[in-house]
Amino acid sequence: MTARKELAERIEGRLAGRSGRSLWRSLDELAREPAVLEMLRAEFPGLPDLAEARVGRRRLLELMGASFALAGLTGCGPGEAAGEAADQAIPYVTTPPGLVPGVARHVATAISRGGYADGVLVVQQMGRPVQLEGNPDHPASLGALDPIIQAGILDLYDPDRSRSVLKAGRAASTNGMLKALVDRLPALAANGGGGLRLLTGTVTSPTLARQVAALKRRFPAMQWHRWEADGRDTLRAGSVLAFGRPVDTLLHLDRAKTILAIESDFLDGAPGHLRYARDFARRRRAAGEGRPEEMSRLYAIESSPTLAGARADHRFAVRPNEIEAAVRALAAELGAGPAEWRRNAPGWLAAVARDLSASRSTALVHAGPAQPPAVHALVHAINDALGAPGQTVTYIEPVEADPVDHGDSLKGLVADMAAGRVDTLLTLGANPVFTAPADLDFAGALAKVPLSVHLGTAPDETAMLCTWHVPEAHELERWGDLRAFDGTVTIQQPQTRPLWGGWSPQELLAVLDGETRPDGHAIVRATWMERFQGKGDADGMWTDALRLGIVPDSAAAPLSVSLLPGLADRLPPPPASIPASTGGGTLTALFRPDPWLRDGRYANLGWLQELPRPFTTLTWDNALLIAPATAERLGLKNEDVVELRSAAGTLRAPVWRLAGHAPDCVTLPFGFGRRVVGRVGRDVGFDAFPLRRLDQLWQLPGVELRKTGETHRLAATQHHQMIDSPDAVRHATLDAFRRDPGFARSEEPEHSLYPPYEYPRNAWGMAISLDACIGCNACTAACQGENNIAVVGKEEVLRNRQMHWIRIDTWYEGEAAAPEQTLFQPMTCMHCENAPCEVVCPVAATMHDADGLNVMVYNRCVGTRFCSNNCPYKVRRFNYFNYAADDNRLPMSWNPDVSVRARGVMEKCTYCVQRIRNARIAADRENRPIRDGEVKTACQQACPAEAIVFGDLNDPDSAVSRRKASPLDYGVLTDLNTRPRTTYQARLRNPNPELGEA
Amino acid sequence: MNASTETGQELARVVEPGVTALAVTAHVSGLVLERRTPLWWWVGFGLSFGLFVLFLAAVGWLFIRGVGIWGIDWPIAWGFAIGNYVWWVGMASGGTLISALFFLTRSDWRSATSRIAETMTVFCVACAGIMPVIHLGRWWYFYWLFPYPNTMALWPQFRSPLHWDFVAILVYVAGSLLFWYVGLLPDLATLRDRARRRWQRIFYGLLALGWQGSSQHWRQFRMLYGLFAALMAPLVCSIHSIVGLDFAGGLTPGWHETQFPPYFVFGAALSGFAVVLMLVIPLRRALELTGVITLRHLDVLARLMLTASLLLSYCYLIEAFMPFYRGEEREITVMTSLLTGYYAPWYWAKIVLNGLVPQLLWVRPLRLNRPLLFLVALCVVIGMWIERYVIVVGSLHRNHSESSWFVFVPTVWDWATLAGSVGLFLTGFFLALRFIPMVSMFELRDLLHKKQAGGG
Amino acid sequence: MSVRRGTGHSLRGRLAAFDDPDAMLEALRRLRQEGFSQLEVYGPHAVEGVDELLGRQARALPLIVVAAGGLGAVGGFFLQYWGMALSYPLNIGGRPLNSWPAFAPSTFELAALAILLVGFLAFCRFCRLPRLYDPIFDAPGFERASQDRFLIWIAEREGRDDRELLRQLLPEGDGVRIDEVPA
Amino acid sequence: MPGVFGPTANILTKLVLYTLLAGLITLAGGAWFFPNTSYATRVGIAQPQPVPFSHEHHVGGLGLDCRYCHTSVEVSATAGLPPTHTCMTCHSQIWTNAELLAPVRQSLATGTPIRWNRVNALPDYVFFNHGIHVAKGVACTTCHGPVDGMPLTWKGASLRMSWCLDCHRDPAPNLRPKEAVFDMDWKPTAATPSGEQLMARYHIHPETLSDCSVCHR
Repeated sequence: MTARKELAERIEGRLAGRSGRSLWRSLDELAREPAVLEMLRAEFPGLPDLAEARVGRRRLLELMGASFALAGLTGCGPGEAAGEAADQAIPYVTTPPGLVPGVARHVATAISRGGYADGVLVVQQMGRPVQLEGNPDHPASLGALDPIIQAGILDLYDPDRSRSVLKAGRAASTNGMLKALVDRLPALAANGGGGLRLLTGTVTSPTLARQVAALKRRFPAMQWHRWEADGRDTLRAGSVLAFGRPVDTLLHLDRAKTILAIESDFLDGAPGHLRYARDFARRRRAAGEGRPEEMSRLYAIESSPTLAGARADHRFAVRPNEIEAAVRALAAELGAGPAEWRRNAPGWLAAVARDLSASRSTALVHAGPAQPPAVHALVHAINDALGAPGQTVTYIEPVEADPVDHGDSLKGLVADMAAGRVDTLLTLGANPVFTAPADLDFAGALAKVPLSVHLGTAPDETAMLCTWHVPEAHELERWGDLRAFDGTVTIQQPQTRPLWGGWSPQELLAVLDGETRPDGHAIVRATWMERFQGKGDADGMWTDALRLGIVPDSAAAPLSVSLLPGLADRLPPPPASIPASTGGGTLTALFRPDPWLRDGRYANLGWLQELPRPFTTLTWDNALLIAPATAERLGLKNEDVVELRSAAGTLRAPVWRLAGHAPDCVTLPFGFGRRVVGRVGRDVGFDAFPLRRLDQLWQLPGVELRKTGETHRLAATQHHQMIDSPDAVRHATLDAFRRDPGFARSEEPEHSLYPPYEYPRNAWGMAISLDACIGCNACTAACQGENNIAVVGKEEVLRNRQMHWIRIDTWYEGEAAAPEQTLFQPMTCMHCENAPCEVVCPVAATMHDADGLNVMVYNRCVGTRFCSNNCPYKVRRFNYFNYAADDNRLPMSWNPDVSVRARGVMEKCTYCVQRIRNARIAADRENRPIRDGEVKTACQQACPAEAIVFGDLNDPDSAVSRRKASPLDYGVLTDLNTRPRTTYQARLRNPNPELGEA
Repeated sequence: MNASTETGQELARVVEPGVTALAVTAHVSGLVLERRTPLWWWVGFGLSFGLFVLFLAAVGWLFIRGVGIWGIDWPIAWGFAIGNYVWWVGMASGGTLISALFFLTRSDWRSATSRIAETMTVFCVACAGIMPVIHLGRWWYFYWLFPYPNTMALWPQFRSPLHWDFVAILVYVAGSLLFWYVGLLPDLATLRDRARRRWQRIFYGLLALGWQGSSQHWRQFRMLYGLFAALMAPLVCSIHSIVGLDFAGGLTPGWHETQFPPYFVFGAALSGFAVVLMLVIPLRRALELTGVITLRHLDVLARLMLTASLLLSYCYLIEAFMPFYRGEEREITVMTSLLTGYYAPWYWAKIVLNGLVPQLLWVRPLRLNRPLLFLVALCVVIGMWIERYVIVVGSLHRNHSESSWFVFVPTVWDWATLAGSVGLFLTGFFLALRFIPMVSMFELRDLLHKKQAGGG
Repeated sequence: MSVRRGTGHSLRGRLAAFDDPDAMLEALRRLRQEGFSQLEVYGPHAVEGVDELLGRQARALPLIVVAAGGLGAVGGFFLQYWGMALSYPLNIGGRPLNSWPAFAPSTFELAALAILLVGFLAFCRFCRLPRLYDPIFDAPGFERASQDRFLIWIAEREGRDDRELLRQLLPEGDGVRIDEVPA
Repeated sequence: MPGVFGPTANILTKLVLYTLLAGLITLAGGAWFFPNTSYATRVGIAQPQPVPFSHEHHVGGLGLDCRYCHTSVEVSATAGLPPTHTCMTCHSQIWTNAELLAPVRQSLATGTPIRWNRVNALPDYVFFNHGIHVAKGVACTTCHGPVDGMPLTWKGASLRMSWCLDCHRDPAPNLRPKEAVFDMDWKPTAATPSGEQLMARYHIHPETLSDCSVCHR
């Protein structure tokens, strides 16, 4: 596609610094020139001293205390774990108030995902953030976190972040940028801001909205455009179709008995998905906890597999265009649409409809953002017919500020830019050059804008092509405010001084108001003082809001909306079964965001790149996902590189056969193939955006695949999946469970030659409920953050050397085309009481402690790897290279409570022993036992579904003991007499008898 | 018929007629003292040394980068290093068995071959000893396996089969060295006394420690040698049993086998005899030892190899049969994947090379056909390496946890280490050829004397 | 002064050389009958019967070796027991602190090690090795003792001149010659 | 033909053998004793400091409490080094222009911290917690030695694993009543409870204290 190629060339042109290699190289070299260095120093007091020597982790802690400037962004990880010689101790000059060296502090704030807030607690060590935990008081997180938010800490310390203002891709001075903007103001004022445009992603920030409103008063003609590549336009449009006005829909899965998920993302990605996951999981666990009648039933219709689909009791993999037909038919069945829609309805539909209507007002239907507005409108109609509103769904005013259709909005902007009607463009956070639909050729239009300023945390494609790039302060470095899926507001407070200076969007906007040194704190505070006025003690409310991490009762009020009549006529005509082949091909391409990189903005985060994708377990790559049957037909194997041809253009991509994918369509995950990105995200995967068109954002019909004969190695972390229920994963239907509650139990060899050890104090144990687990990988990410687990890179993953301590094993039941069910099993160290690994270690580097933990002493390990061989669960990980040192992250970003492992050392899950020990110390200081729930492992804390429970087995009332009392409780491979401390609760399915044991 | 009776007599002779004590002494010590270093030695040594340099390179890079340069992965955390170790230590057994076991059985054919065999053992053990050390992720801490008082107040974990192994290999190194050296003393004295060049007289004089051959010396010598032989025979069995326990001690399906100790002893014996044959066949010509290393020796060694192969084949049968007999699901998985899966070619190669090829040796003419015999021995040596490779890797790649099943793909560094270790062995052996008498002269003198006494 | 067994040559004597071990044995027998007590035999290999004639045995070595083995075994086991059960008792995979079956292999190996080392040292002690110099080495033709000759050394008896007697006992010629050994 | 070696050879051999033996013994002995030499442990060797701060003067002389400077010792893993500010609380009043204190004043002025040379360093893989030790009646001087007698601070103990274990296995002898933890010259009297009593009072269970996970994570 010429426009793209041209764009690529232009970016390359900009990148072609003195080194001609990459932006970073050129910047570093620039930075070494004294003159530039001086200039940059003047600009950024925080700029690292490039001569700083390498510093170890613990030393860094003290250095950190001194000041960030001293921290020395030495870009190198810790070396051999031995302490450095001739080391120094560096105290503060004046201790910051409330800071106790060596004691962690938790500070509440929020991090945005697609514009929506997730409440977090930032763990602070020596005045620097070291970790993110969910804020239990926040409605959207309830203490859990998804991998993306957790990676925020890595994002903060990303050494590839934008460090200075860029002019045309070269380091420049902030003053220059300010001057350029300010000089423009008079002209803008003259024509009422005619040429002034603002481009952002989804914005929920009340402050930002207030500022824009103010600006609009000053520059009436200015316009505010929005573009979110994986946005929720379709839902908005759907609600407009149904109700004549945009509304947001909140789901109440805790009240839902029968659920229909139409390629729904309520478990993976929808605003509030963490909350939804918890509510959903609670009802799924009900049966195991003795309340079988409460167990919900989930149907799923989808083309591209979703986590919801994986958890469905009945999952129907259908072609994309069949979905709308099915939904129409369902609407008809439930009297929410004309009878003729019922024609050529799939066989199972009637049963589903009956089941739904049977559980009126506890039924719930939800569709994902990839579905056309019509489907969403119909979903509203169906929910209405089922009496869901007020029961299982509530409608609220859209949380997004001033909601518009992003597509139209962007289209309008590009049109004006191309027509030269735009002279000043401020892009806040967004990266349209990479994410905008290809047919718009945003880059081309951008070239016609005389003054374009881009604000971003990292220099990206847009930054390169704008006249100015301004480094954006990370959300943990700045003041701001955000709203959650339900409207609850969180005021973001900075957790540290900006590492490299950096501006917040609010501050940059203020510049248009003539302020040259705006103060983010003042701006945000102004908003809230204004709102708190008249509600009493404004300052008190402000501080409360900061402390709690939410503005009390700021959630949006339920909205009563009613369906407009005649929906059937207003609906756009359903897509022809197979559109008159536009590209000659008969396949349909589905555009879906990569679960971790989303629209590509997280491409430089090693944790996310290496975190296995659900189902495929792929890392460091995206692949063209295709149903095994279809692949068979086309003669495609995994890792075959195919050329995909369509009217929208062609692209090359490696193939991955995905069980449960609908036939005759392929999924193209976008977010990969970034051009301008840091060291981690460079040259990873293929870019699917070039095929994405404004009118075909989510699916592209008429696609054909041509085998190129080449192959591209894909780094998956699990190589054997399809298997008929390995003994490790146990499951049954609800009825089977009723008949034989103990079906999962396996008899353990009671006799042992050895006298048993006593664990009088605590006996730590873990229970993992397969019934709750939704396979979201939050635990894996949390563990990686908490335990300093290094990222190893694609080459090493190809050798199967990934380091994750807890992995999600994925199993399919049934045949590949339409697996009857997908089973997820988090696997980690079982802390066997008769641990096979310990006996074979020749140096006693791994043994049991008094609480029955299987302890791994890294500094004693010589690396015989016998323990790994002898571990039946294969949960031990080995540092084949000095991964920690090679990891591209700042020393200060490691967790100081955990040793960073050296080369040649074995490591594994420790039940977060550092947390246990800290709790033990706290308890001992007060001469009391550790309370139940006082120790939470990182994985348990992050799990939105409460699948993981950890605690003391000696205490019969502890949560974990109660879990293990469930009849579903079983241990894996107990026939080896390993006596694992971690046990599982079997998965139950609740199929509809009418549809049989599907 | 004439010919066959002749071979019959030939096969009865451990020493060709007309060979005298002085002649043997003169010839053997001449090889070391007077003879100009022959071309074949220079060529052989050059090649071996080249390989040895490769070994240094491979290990050097390993020390710089870490064991990640090998193909080992997860779950297959053990690879070539361990396979090589078992292979080398197995071949080492050959020397000890021949010179210790058959000393106890008073087999007269042992005398001429024992020296070659023991020398082989010494250098094989050296190669074997290095492998477990470089196998470690942090090799520079290998001394933590020694039980010595330290500031950490820590001890090794004596329960670990690996630690048994560590102790065993340690003792075996000491044992084979001492056994070899003690056996050398009288011959070193002979060299000392026959040497003409000053450095030779001093060199061998020092090594001989002042051996006089007095009745007192001989008496103590024979006593000690007897005791050592009586110790080395069980010792060599114990070390291979322990190597077997390295695997049997683990609960990986395919390793957890009660039969492994004898299994590994038989395997060791097989490769041991094979490698002795591979050395003896060329050497008896190259060193003109046909007079004392006769067809009888080759025949005996060949038959020993056949016997060992039969014993091992029996173990193979049991190994394949047991899982199905027990009906233990996971073991069946491993076995079937070995029989038909990714590693099937290796598995069958081991069956053919170690089990079937040696069966040729049932036929006497084939036994006496030196080139063929050499080839058979070569097959066995290769086959035994493959066996260890299959045991180490094949079992791990079908472990208890299906989700972690993966395969092992060796890297160039794996192969370099293997080839290099062969270089290390040959370099040492060639040096020994040059400076050590390759036949036990005093034993032959003894033998010849007895033969005369016995009117042979 | 007396003869130190196996080596002693601090006193004068004579050295009779034989090509054939049997002749040597014969001569030795005669010497014994004539009451020669201070005798020593050198040869390129051990000859049956010599020890009997000289009335010597190697009893000590086996006893020492067995003792060493015993001590090695006991010490070896105690070392393991000490480390695992007494010095730093750790719960290793729920195994008993005193996992004696697991200590057995190393115990055996350590016993073997003790035997090897002690055995070798004891051997050196009895043979008084290393002993690079000994006057006997200077005896003419002694180098043949390590190749093909068998020598009998006859100590000179105090105040007696055995030259005649020896000439009768060991007639020179046919592989027999007698040399004076310098003190 | 005469023998290879002369009579001296035997003496030389003996000499060589005995030297080897002696060497071996010295080596072993050295390996045994060296780790406990103050050269290896640095115990008792005063560290030079940018500012020659004297505990002898401040603690022994003026009788400052440890916690005046090491504020977080009771609640945190680290005892905490005093910020420049702490020094200046007094030294803005007294010795205001002493040459010795120039670095301190400069530090406050420029906001660049003082870089002290570390006296007690633990490797990164050892996680020590001051708070719990103080809470259980382990006195400062038990590990840091008679600090009130140190003109320049030195290491009070080897801080070796074996040294830690000695106390973790048998804490009783090293315990004193909490109240006396910061007391520099505390002597047990007839009234002071025995170590065993203190262990009971503070719920100290030695059997759990030699777990590896107590210090290594």
